[in-house]
Amino acid sequence: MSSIIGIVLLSIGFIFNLIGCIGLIRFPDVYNRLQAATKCVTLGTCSILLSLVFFFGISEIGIKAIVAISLLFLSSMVGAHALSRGTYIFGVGLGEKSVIDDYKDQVEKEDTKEQ
Amino acid sequence: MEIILSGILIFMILGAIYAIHARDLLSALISCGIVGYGLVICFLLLKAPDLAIVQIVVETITLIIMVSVVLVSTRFELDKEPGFKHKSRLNHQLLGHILIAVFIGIVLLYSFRLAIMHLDSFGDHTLRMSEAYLEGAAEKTGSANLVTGVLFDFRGYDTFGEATILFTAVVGILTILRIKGRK
Amino acid sequence: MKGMSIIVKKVTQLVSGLMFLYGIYIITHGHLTPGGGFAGGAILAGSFILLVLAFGSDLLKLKKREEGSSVVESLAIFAFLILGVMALFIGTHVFFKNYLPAGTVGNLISAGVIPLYNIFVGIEVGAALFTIFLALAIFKEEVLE
Amino acid sequence: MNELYYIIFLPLIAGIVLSAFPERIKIIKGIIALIITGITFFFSLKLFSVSEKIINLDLFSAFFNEGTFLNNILQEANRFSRFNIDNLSKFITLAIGFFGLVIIVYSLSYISKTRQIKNYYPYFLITLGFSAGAVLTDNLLLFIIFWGILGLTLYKLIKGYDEESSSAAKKTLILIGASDGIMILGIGIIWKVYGTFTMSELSIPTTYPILVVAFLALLTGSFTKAGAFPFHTWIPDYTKSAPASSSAYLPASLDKLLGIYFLARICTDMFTLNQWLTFLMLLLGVMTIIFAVMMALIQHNYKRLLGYHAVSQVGYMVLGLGLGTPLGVAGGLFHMINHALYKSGLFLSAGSVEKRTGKENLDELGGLSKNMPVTFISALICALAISGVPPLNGFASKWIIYQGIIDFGKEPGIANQLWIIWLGLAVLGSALTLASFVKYITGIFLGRKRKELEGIKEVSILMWMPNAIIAFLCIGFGVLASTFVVPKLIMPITGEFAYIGIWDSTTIGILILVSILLGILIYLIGNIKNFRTEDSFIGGEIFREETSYSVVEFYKGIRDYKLFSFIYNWAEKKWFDIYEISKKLTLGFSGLLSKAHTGVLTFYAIWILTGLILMIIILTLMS
Amino acid sequence: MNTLLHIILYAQIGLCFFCLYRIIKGPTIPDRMVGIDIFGILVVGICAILAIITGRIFIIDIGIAWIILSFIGTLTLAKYLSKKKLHE
Amino acid sequence: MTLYILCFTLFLVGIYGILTQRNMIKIIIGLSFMEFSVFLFLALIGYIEGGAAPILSKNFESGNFVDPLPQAMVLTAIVIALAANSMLLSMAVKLYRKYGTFDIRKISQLKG
Amino acid sequence: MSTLVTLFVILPLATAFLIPVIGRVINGFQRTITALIFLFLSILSVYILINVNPHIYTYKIGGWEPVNGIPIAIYFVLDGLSTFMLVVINLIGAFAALYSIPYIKRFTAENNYYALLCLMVGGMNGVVLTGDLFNLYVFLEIAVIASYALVAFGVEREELEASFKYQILGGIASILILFGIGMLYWNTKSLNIADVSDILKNTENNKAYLVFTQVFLITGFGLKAALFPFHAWLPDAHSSAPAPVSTMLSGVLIKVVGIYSITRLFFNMFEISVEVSTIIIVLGVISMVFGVFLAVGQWDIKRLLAYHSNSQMGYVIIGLGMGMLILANNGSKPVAALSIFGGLFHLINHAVFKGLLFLNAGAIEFKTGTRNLKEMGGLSESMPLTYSTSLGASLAISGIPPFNGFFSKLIIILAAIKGHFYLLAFLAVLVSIITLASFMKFQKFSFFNKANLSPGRKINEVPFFMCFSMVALAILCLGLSLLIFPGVREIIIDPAVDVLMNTGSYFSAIME
Amino acid sequence: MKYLTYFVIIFLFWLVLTFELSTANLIVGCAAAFVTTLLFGKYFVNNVKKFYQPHRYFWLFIYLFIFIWECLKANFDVAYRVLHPALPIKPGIVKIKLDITSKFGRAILANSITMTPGTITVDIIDDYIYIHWIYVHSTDPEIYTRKISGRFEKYIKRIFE
Repeated sequence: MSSIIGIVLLSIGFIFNLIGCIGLIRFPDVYNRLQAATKCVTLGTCSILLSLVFFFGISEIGIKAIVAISLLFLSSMVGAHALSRGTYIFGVGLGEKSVIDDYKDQVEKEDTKEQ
Repeated sequence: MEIILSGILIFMILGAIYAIHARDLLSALISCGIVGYGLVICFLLLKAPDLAIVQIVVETITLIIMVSVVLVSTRFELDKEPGFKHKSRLNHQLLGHILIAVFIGIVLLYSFRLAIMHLDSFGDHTLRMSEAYLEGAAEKTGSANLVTGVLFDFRGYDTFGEATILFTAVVGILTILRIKGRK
Repeated sequence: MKGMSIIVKKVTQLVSGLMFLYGIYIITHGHLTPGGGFAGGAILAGSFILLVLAFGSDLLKLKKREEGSSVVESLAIFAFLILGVMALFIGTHVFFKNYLPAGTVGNLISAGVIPLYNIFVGIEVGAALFTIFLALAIFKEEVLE
Repeated sequence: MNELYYIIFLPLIAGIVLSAFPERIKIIKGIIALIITGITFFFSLKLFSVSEKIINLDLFSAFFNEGTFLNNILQEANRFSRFNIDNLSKFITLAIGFFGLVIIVYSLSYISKTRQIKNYYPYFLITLGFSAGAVLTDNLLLFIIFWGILGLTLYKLIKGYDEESSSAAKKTLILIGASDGIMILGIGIIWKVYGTFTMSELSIPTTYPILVVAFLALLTGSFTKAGAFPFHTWIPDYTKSAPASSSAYLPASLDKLLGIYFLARICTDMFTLNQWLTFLMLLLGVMTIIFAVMMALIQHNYKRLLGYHAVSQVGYMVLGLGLGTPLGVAGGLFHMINHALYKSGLFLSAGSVEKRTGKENLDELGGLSKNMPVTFISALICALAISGVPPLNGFASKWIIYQGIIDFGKEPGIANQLWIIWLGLAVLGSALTLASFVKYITGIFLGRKRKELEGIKEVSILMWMPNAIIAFLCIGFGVLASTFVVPKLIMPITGEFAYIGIWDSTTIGILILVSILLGILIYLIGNIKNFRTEDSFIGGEIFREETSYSVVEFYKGIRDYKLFSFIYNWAEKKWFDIYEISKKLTLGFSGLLSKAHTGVLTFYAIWILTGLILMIIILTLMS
Repeated sequence: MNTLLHIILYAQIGLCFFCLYRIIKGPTIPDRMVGIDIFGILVVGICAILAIITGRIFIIDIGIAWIILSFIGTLTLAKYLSKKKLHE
Repeated sequence: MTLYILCFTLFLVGIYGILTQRNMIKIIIGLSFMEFSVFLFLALIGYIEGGAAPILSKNFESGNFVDPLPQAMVLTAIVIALAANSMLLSMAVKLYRKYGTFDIRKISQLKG
Repeated sequence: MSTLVTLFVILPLATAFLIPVIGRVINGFQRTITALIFLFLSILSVYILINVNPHIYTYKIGGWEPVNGIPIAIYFVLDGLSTFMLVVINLIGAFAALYSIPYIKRFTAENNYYALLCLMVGGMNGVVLTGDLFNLYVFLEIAVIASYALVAFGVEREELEASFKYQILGGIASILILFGIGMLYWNTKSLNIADVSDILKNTENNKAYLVFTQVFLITGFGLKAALFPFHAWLPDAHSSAPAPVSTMLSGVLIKVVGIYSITRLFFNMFEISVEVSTIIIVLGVISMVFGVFLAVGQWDIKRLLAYHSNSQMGYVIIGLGMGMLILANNGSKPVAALSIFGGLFHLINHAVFKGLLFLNAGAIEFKTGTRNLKEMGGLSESMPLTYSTSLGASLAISGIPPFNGFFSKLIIILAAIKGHFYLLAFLAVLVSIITLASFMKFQKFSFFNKANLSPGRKINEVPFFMCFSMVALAILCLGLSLLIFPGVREIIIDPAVDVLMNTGSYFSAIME
Repeated sequence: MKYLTYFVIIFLFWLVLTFELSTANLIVGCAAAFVTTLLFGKYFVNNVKKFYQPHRYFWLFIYLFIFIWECLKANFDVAYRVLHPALPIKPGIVKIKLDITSKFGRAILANSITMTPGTITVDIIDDYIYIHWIYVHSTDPEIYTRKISGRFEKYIKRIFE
């Protein structure tokens, strides 16, 4: 039983990963791609990791999988944040489709302060 | 197994070729990182978890060091000269070098193919020296991880050398990165 | 070197210690699971690098740390050598002999001196990689000035 | 054999010990060196009482206990230390001892203060010891070691604090070292074929090409040492910049003795020459005579002039030894000792002049005959001797060589058929020698005295005495040639031989006349040219310095002949200098190669990988 | 079931090519960084699947190590981006 | 066989990088590709079809393991490569500071 | 004995590890301890050389006995060749360390310098002692990585550039070597040199496989030894390094990691084959000739010397290669022995005189501040000791008796002639002549000639320790001539020659 | 206090990692935790009293469920946008005022926002949090503040303040 749940979770995880990767290809600019990355791929991988718990039960490996999930969440979130912030400061603006940009003024203010 | 490994290898080769051709150093570093990570997958599939974990670590550390280096300098491959154009990169000399490289590659590949023709094919390895390491190694060394057993017990001297190399590199780097060489 | 944003800083506060512990885990279980001195040591270095990245040089006295870590490195590798040389005086009088009892395979405390080797290599590698990073970081600072 | 210790090792060890003392006690060192040289000379005389034999010398192993490390080493060394005392080596050893003694007496005064050569006396003694060793040894390896060290001492006996002399020193050692290297090849070939290094056991027919190569290799060594064409070019440079005593000691006497000694050894003892080799040697001999003397004619610097003559005279010896007949060999050897006598005399006189005046160019000197009478007389005698004026020794030996050539012409063979050419050119060389010595004597001792040369005094007794002794010996050797010198000194070496025309007065008379006439003729050619360029003398005009002609102009006329001027121009561009040619070639090739090292890493990587694949391809094809 | 796991494993490895595409194609550097970041996460998945297939416990250790290190790597890269103005 | 050939191709890509690139960092990257290929080559040699990773645990106490020796070698070699690469990189950064460029053709004072 | 062998590795490395710690606190510790340790090791190596029988001595690290006749431990192998190389390494190392005492005071980071020097020597000792392929690679890397850092020690433009090139090319070499070792392991499944040689001999080997492996190994080690097409890093690196380091690099490193490895592998591991020995000879000849031609045109002293190292390495390689070829052709054994003896003799001679020459160049640079020959002159007045020692070394390298270089060249030439390699003999003589020419140029422009330096500069002799090293090496230059005598030769070189001559004895001695 | 807390947390993490309760493991764990505390303790959060207030854990538990739910929603949202042939996106960066004062809380909030539908925290400057939004539903600050951060803010306040 648990292994069937495991397989299902695994497949779901894989599908999310696939969607994330497609998003990585399809989206027009960096920020949107980051969205795809942080959301889909992280969740997909988490579900794959979660399937481990079902395959092996709450054993050494299952606990480690849970630890891995929590670490993965933290790291991918912080990574996404750092990347997006860095990207903006780096000078890659929002894509053509974007409608609003509140951050621009702030960054420019920071710039003038530094100089 | 062979097919998927070949797939990863092709992945690595593509990444490597891109890394060499990238105009932006950071892109090159990133693709280099990709190649290294591809190597990790290979190691994982080849049942070498020790290698995989070390390779991850090393790749990341190398990436960090490389990025630190690029951080201090420039990220553009070549200097930005006034008349800098991308097309001018392919001059005769470069073309000559490429031709030489391709020629060397062909010869080496051919001779390599000749050389490995009669050796064991992939996955067909027999043991000789390692048999002694595998058989009763756990009893001899007490280590469950046979690679660690080999590394630290049978060949502990090697590992000592390896650690010494790292020490050497650190001393060397501290030496090189001095600001003033002479008093 | 400036630090990063507050989000990164806060998460680093949480995670860096865990990372260090994970490094220790990898090192001490080197003879049971993959990894060992080298990988674990690099993770130790990684945790320090993370701190430096997140907090920048304001919080951490980089120069002092560099000296400290290089000394630690020297001592660690010297200890490694001493462990190897000890074999010349203990037991069978052979260089790099595993002179401690092997113990039961699979236990944490087993495999003779291998865990000790692992620990020293781990310290050495961690200190070494951190030193390399710091050397470049300090160099960078000096260039920027 | 106690004599050998004193002859070879006493100077050697004394030299090494002396070199440890500081430079300040130079004069004491000189005196010690004098004493040691005297002892050596005494024992080399004593060597004559020893009968011909080959001995194995026990080298100092008695000083160490049996079985110790050093004892073992010396025991091994004793295997090599085979010495051959035959008449030739006895004779040469005596000559070496004599010249050492004479020149060191001269040096005591000459070197004392003015010249800054570090460790002159130690090197002098070492040279003495090694020369004697090289002459006496019977083992080719030991020989090449001694021989090579002599090149080193030659290098050390020249001062080197200016551009010219340091170049000269460099050139000298390079040429000598090169010849040593080539000799190793020859020795190697001999060892390969015969499996021995012992000279006295060898008797090699030059029938196979490889043996000819071996002979030529050894010949190169002896030619370079003696200074025969085409390896002569170091001698003029060396003599120009070295102190006169060094020049007199090494290139003029000891190197000649050694070179010709070795030439005699290989030509007579070790090899039997085929006719082509004979031809080659004769050709080289003649070329040496003519080319060097032609160069000597146009020199301004008197030391350089003497240097060229030192080369030119070698030609006669090569000629004599190349003949291979007893007469020829005797002539060669006799000429060798004569040459050493008069040439060292000339150098000593030149040194005296230089010491007093400090000038080195002929056109800055003149009229010293009254101020320095002894020097003048001895220089004159030596100059006449070198020009082959009877009854001086130069004539006697040249005469034997001429006879040898005539005698040689009676045999069939290629070289033999051309005897008249050899003879003619040898005589011409003699004439040209006379012509150039007219210039030397006139330039220094005769002619008008310059103002700044007033007040020049004769040199000290220590300096003129050796010079006088040598001049005296020149006369003695010439007069006593047929009665004493040749039979007592030369005959034992070559064996009995008969003069084909002993003191044949008509031949002698005609030959002497011809040579003197030719000399005067050439002298006149130079002078006529000069007279034309002279401003006409108007009565009452004060004679000025500028209008006086210089001896240098004597033979300017020769230069202006089309053919000669062409050759001289080439010679001045050093196209005939084997050293310069090889230098240019080497540096050209070197420049090409270093252009390939662009400093770009990519190219280096390409080289490496190209080397790699080349190796793969070659190995794959080979297997 | 084993076959299914293998198929998923291979497909997961195949996903890496998407990241490679982004890295090669990516018009800007941050694009490439996103690519490598996602690649890292994907490989954690690969580790997990391998752990299931082989039944070896330790492979998840590698996954955790990977998470930690790719975190550090991403931060470094991001830090590089924010330094851009100082070094054009 | 294909695998080995592909592995060697990676080696050749590294050579290609060294031969054609002017940038120091690129050359270092090329070098590291060559290193990767050698590591992979060694790991491929030691693989045994159907073998398990050479680590003993509950279900794998004995049986068919892959060869641990090449793995130990690669492990050592990786560290060596890391050391060498970090030396190279620090050298490159120092050179950049001295010459102001990464272009290897401009850094050619030593020639001849 | 057993403990003494390990000391060669333990002591230098332990010193290196301690120097960064203790040297920080106690000033002067680094200098003293390095010199003392090296002196001790050189005395020890000489003691071993003289007192130990020439039989091959093995030492199993970790005490692992062979299983089923297959060696599983890493072996220390102490045979004639290793002992000989140990003497060379530690002797030159000791003098370089002594020389460094005043020389390195000009630089900052003295601790790092001495640590790296110790590491280099320790690494080389390890290379020489080991009997295991992979261990050889590891210790080789220790030595070369330390040398990379040492080349760049005075962090100026040229040093860094040279070091970078050296590192890249050395990196390629390391990779090639590792690849070669991998190929060997693939076929033989063993790493022990003796074991590998046994398997290679007893199994049918594909020719293409052997070619590929051997070429990779030759290229790799040849790069470290700077044979000709692989030499390009050498002049840069050797000329830029501080003088004692140049001494170590040129005098020892290229020999140990290059020549020694090639010799060990191709004599004792692979079966001797005609093709490979021909290739080795050709490489030696090319490097001998081209190196000297490149050297003669140089105006930078150390660069001139560096190219000469290249050329002299050619002699060594020729000597060894001829021996190999003769052995492969089943030619006369005595000639092969003579040839190998010549090669090894020249090796130690070159270590001594080239080391001395680099020390001289360093002394000149120390006082005048320039390396350009055109800018100096007349130094023999002001630096008499430097002058006389350098004259001795110059004459030794150009093969003028009675210095040691003459005898080794003589033996190589004689062996070449005896073995029918007339062209080689001729080229050897030619190269010797051009060597002489270039050293005369060195002597002329530096020590003779007119003084060319600015008159305000007062130049005097270098400090005591520098003089001491130079004089000691100069004495060795003369003293090594004694090796020509069989009584001495039997002790010092003949064991090494025996190892190379009886290619099978290595295997049998280790496996039993 | 701070160090002790940290020690306990680290030790627990060790136990989770090793999942073994032998004496040796405990001793090693203690040592490891001790070393870690020694080295990293001073970088840990200062206000450790909050760790000993159990009600915060309760809110954390509830928050976790909400978070996971939002997370799933986010994923489906993004998946929808990815797979839709027309790519229905309308990206932009918006600025939201924060009520939370605790720095740690802010960080967690930012991370939570990163995981929720189509939003990524770009930066926190002063009291404002900048958010990249994949589909800007409305440009009115009121609405989007509620939509983005409103769901988490109250829980986070309860947990961290």
